[in-house]
Amino acid sequence: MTRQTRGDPGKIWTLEVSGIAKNYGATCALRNASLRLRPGKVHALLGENGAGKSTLVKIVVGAIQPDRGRIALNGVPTLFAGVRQAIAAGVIPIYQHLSLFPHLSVLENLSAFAIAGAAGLRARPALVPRATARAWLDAVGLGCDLDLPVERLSVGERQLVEIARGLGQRCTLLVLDEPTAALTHDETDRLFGVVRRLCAEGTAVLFISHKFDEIEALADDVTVLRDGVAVIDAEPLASLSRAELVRAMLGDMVEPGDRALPQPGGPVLTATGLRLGPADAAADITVRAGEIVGLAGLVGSGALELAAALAGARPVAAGTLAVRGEALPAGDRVRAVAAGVGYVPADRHAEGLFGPLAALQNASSSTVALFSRGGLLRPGGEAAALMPWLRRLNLHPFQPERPAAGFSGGNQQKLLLSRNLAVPDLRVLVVLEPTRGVDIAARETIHDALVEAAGRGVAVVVASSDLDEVMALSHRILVVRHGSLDGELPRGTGRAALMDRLAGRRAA
Amino acid sequence: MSARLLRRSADGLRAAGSVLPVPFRVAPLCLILAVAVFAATAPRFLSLGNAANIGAQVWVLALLAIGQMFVLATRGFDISVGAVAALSSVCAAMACNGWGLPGLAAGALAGLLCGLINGALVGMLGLQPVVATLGSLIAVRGLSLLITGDGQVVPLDAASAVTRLGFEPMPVLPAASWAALVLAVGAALLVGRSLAGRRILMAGSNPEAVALVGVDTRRVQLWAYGLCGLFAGLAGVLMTVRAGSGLPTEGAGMELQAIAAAVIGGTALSGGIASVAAVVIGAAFIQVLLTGLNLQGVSPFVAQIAVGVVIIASGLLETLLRSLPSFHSQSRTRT
Amino acid sequence: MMALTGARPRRFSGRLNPPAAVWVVLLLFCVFALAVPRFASAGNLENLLRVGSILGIAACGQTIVLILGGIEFSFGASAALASVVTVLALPSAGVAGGFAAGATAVLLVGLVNGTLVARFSLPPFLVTLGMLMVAGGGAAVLAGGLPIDAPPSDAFSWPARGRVAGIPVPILAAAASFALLHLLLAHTRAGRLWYLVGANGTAARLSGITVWRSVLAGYLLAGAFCALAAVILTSRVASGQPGLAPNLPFETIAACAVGGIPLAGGQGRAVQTLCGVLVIAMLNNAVVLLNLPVAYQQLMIAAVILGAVLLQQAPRLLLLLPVRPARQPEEERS
Amino acid sequence: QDKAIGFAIPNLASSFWISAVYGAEQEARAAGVTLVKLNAGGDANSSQQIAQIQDLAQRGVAAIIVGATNGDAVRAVVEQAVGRGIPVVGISSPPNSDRLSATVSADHYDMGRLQARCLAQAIGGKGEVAMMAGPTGQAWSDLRAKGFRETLAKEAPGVTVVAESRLADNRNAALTTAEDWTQRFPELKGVYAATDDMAAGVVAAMKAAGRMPAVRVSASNFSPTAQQLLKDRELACTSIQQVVAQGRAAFTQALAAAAKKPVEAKVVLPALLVTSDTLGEVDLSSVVAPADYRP
Ligand SMILES: Nc1ncnc2c1ncn2[C@@H]1O[C@H](COP(=O)(O)OP(=O)(O)OP(=O)(O)O)[C@@H](O)[C@H]1O
Ligand SMILES: Nc1ncnc2c1ncn2[C@@H]1O[C@H](COP(=O)(O)OP(=O)(O)OP(=O)(O)O)[C@@H](O)[C@H]1O
Ligand SMILES: [Mg+2]
Ligand SMILES: [Mg+2]
Repeated sequence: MTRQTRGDPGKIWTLEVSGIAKNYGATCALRNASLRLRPGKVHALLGENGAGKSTLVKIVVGAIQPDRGRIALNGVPTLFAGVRQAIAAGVIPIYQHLSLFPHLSVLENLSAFAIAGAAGLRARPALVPRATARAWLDAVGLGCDLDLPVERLSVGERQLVEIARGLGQRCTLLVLDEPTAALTHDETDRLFGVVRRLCAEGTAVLFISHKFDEIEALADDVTVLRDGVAVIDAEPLASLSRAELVRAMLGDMVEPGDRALPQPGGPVLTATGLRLGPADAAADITVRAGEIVGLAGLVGSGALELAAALAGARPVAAGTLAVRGEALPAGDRVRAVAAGVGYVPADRHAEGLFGPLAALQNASSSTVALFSRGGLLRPGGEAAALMPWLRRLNLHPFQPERPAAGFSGGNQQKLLLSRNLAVPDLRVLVVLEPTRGVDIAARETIHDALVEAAGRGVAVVVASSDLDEVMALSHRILVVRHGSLDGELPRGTGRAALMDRLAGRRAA
Repeated sequence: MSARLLRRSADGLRAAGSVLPVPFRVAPLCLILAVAVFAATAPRFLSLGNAANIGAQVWVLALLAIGQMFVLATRGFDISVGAVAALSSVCAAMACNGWGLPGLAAGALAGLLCGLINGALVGMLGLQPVVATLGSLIAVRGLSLLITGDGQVVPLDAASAVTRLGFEPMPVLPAASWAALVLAVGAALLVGRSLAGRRILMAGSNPEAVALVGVDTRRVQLWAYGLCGLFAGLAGVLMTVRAGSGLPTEGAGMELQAIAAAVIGGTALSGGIASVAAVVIGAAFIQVLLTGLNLQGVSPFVAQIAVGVVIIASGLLETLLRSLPSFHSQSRTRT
Repeated sequence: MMALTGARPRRFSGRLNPPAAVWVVLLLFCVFALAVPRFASAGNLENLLRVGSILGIAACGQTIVLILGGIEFSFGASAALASVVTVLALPSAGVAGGFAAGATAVLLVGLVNGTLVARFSLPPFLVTLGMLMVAGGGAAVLAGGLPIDAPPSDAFSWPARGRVAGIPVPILAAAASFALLHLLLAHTRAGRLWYLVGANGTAARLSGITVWRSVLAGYLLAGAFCALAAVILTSRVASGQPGLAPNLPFETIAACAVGGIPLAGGQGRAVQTLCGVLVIAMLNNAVVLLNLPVAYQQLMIAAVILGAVLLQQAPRLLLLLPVRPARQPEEERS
Repeated sequence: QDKAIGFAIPNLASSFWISAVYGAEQEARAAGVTLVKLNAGGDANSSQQIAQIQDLAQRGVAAIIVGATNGDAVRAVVEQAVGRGIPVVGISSPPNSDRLSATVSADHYDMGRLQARCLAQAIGGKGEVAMMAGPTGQAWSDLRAKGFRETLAKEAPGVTVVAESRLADNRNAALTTAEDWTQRFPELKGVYAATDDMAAGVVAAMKAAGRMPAVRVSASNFSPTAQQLLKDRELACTSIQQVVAQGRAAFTQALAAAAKKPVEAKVVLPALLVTSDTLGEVDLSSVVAPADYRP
């Protein structure tokens, strides 16, 4: 095998994985995956949505068992029977989907590995000392109350808790599965600082991300998975161009095009005196037909909440919404949908997906009325209405009857988008984190779809923690700080200027 | 006098409210209300004797509810507890006849065994809790009949010695009630202060994540159901102690009362939160309500309606408490 | 591959697959037919179906509630309430009026359940448990705790004893109920909304679905199915019975579970419920025909229910057997 | 003046106990004494009854009448009450204690015996019968069934018991089981029913299967249901107790014991057999509470 001949035979890899296969029933998640990590180096694992990255990660940390294949840790053949053994061996996972316990406190969540790992019938729960916990949170820059239940934290803060928990462990191998998906730039930078420090101490890091900037900033080596097979196997990152990587991932080049945005028309969505909480300042927002307005803010700034309020998905303390001059009660999604306001929530799993239901049924949930007459579903009507959208968005695998829970994250996101795009008289589309955890091909597809919607005359609001995305898509960017608007930036504003404004620094 | 009492209890409640999580405020509130109403209408209700009486009676239901709480906290539930208590009561009685007083422990053991079987069905074989425990409910009832010659009670040879534990006030409460109290404290420590308890709460709070951080979900469920069975078994032992005999057909409908007590006691049906104290108070509330209404000469059928209404009202009360402004003041945190 | 638009899509493969419970039904039927005396006689099968019909109709209601992510414990009590109300209303309202009054009582219970769950977001578990006591207590209060007999009449006994074209009315009613349930679930908007709401209530709300209306409708319809079952039951016992069918909720839940419907919400098909009902009905009949002592009857019922559910999971359980490190293919080293 | 007497009842959803309470309440009203009635809510609720007897003792009633859910189970708590100086009178299913002031008993065994004689005669002394024997583990149903079985064995050896069902006292369940019997036992000649409500279920099943005059049904108790069935000649007979009279007697004894007056330690009121022909001769006032009585 060619794979064996490459690499240095005398060398001890921190992690050496070969020939891994994993099937879920008829779905083949991994066919023949391999991975070789050097100590003290960051190894990027790339692949499009559904390529099998998360599955491979879960196998490495013992959360699931492979059908076949070998894993060696520091040269010793190892197959963890459970995460507990992996943690004990210093293999620390930070998961893509939050694995926190909402009812339990931050401290208890930080102690989850310790609680899981403590042996025997110990009377005391193995809580991490408070000072240690504080230090872990400080490392990621989170300053929240240790006794607060995690359900009271925002998504970004939860992500930080999850990261802090992983970074706090004693580790020989750190596995980061899309840790930055919900993080801002500052937070990402801070995370990278910690990761580099760990590397300097000899820890090997497996890093999954769909963001090339981050990969180039952090990684030393790279493996690319395609359809469960390693098509680039532990090559130095420096030896590969971005184009080569993308081709390896997708089989084809994707042009991250500079899109021409449509010309905005008259006002469609107007929000007056919108206050999220009684203490927040009022915000007035107008979005015009064909206009894409970006909402940008740091984690906890309230950008996502404000966007949700614009879609009627969140109750507000004060303020009114109107679509084309027609008043809309705030916080009433039913009326909002009837008025043509689409919404893609940030938390795909909790607020978007109908897990056990078919992809097609997920896509059609906002338009059931369209293909039913007299309360009866028109046979074939649903498929006729939605199938073109699923095709247009390139659902993969194209199996509309498969339960939504079985699709990869990017494709789940496409389902949520198609749900809204299919609304025939869509006037407003509010999208939160449009491409969180989505690969670059899907990201381009989703961006195209948003611009196209604007081209149809839809007023689009995009709230994202991914600044590149906001900058690429928006006619103008509204800066959100402390739950309300703090100025507006035109298209073409540089990233540095944007960052400054988000952090509250105004140009002199 | 009752007005002052009300005012004072309201003050106490406000103080307690600031420390107790919302769901755990419902049971105390209900209990105080019920006691106030009965005290106002029945002169002898507020006596030390009556309090001791209730303190002695509440424990069968309370132990069942505590057991139920462990399972509810993992997002399961167990409808076999009444049947398991009956079987345990019989086992305790038979073993006690054979080996004397220590034989009573056999009841707890039998309960634990039934619970572990439930846990294995749910945790290892992946059955839905209702189905698994419905199956064991029927099977356990059958087993009770089988070992008792079609449901004959098993009188204790040493009945008078044993029942003394159940009735004679040691100080204030009989020995059996003190024992139950100790068990409840043990359960509280288990939930609040132990590894096992923390893992149970984790499993209920986020079932998908718990395996990902290295907790063996199947084992957690095994233990949660095992504990539920153990406490049902202990309730059965208590029944035996108070009845001086093993009661094979006892406890139909107890499972629903136990679940009601656990829920009134703030155990979230969606898992993840539990408090033994609140559950015991919930059980006391149901017991006070039933006894109080009965003693007032209210038709038992009307009393049944009242309990139903109160169960629903306790749910509404929780919703109400949740919507109070104090709860929401911190709900959005910002960095 | 499908054409881009218009063309009829492939039928959902999942819809056409018979549920695993079908095999359980067939297996159980064969075993009983061979092992239980007179089980397979036409008279007995008719008997079995007639009794099972009542369970089946109520189970249709339970199915809707389960799909909505809820659970119904109050069925037995509201059936009891219906029977008492029917018999009390009989002298003044006549047979039809009496049944209407009884059915109304069940619908009322459904309405209260639905309102509390839908509008006040109370856990269904808690609400229906409470209503179990309220309706059961109500029935006992109205009847004074005792059965009250209805004056015998052909009209009154028609729902339970009548025949149309030679087929017993309860069986026809059950067939109609299952057909209606299938229609509702697979082909109506209301049914689709139940699935969506049951699978993820928040997502449903954000999709613009009036969740409370869907939930309320679901509980009301469940009440309607229960009302039909209650009418047949009342006619069958020809009296108002405050303790009419205490096990009805558990039997309906067991039937759904045996049919393979998960209680988590968002899933379930009419045919699954049908299979579960058939299993329970055959089982209840067989234990009587076998003439076993009650202890063994109960052990057998428990074994069959658990066995039926486990049997359907057998493939999954086999797949989940842990892969031992020892089984790693060593030849890859070469 | 403020004297109260407690009555611990196992199950108020039963015509038997309603009639007993009726009798006791009649006497109580006449004596100007409060009757505190506590209902355990079913024969399988001994724990509840134990708590209720404790409550009565705690409340300081002058005497307690106990119809036990189970005689052994309530023994300890009853003796506890007696120890506190509260006299206890047992009724129908008395606590299994020798410290009772008095017992007023119905003879359940005798009820079963009367049914056996009547049913054997009705089916001509031979053939198959089935027993709808009521719940297991309850004194009343166990004793009635025992009386029936033993009497048959002794006095009618030609009659064989082919099935015995131990369901709860529930008409619908009895109906279903009896329907299954019509399939299973084509030669069935008679059915013993432990209560009149179950008998009504059996009669309905036999009628629907067209087996009615061929299969004879016997019952116990004397609710309006049973009276109607007898009137329609659908029941061979029913064995009854003078329940109201028992209630009265129990109250009288309790009152006497409370006043430390002499009591009649053992009151036995014999069971009676009623057939369609003797229906008119029964003195209803000592047997059953009026239909509109609500406890
Ligand atoms: N538990 C499961 N059951 C069924 N299919 C699964 C399961 N887990 C993963 N899959 C499937 O396996 C494939 C690989 O998924 P995986 O999550 O590993 O992809 P990924 O590379 O992490 O994608 P993403 O970039 O979206 O995170 C996908 O097609 C997915 O649908
Ligand atoms: N038991 C399961 N059955 C079916 N599908 C599952 C199951 N478990 C997970 N999945 C789905 O398979 C996919 C792969 O799971 P995984 O946890 O690796 O997430 P992912 O693909 O990396 O998701 P994402 O990219 O959202 O952010 C997910 O979409 C997940 O919802
Ligand atoms: Mg992934
Ligand atoms: Mg994925």
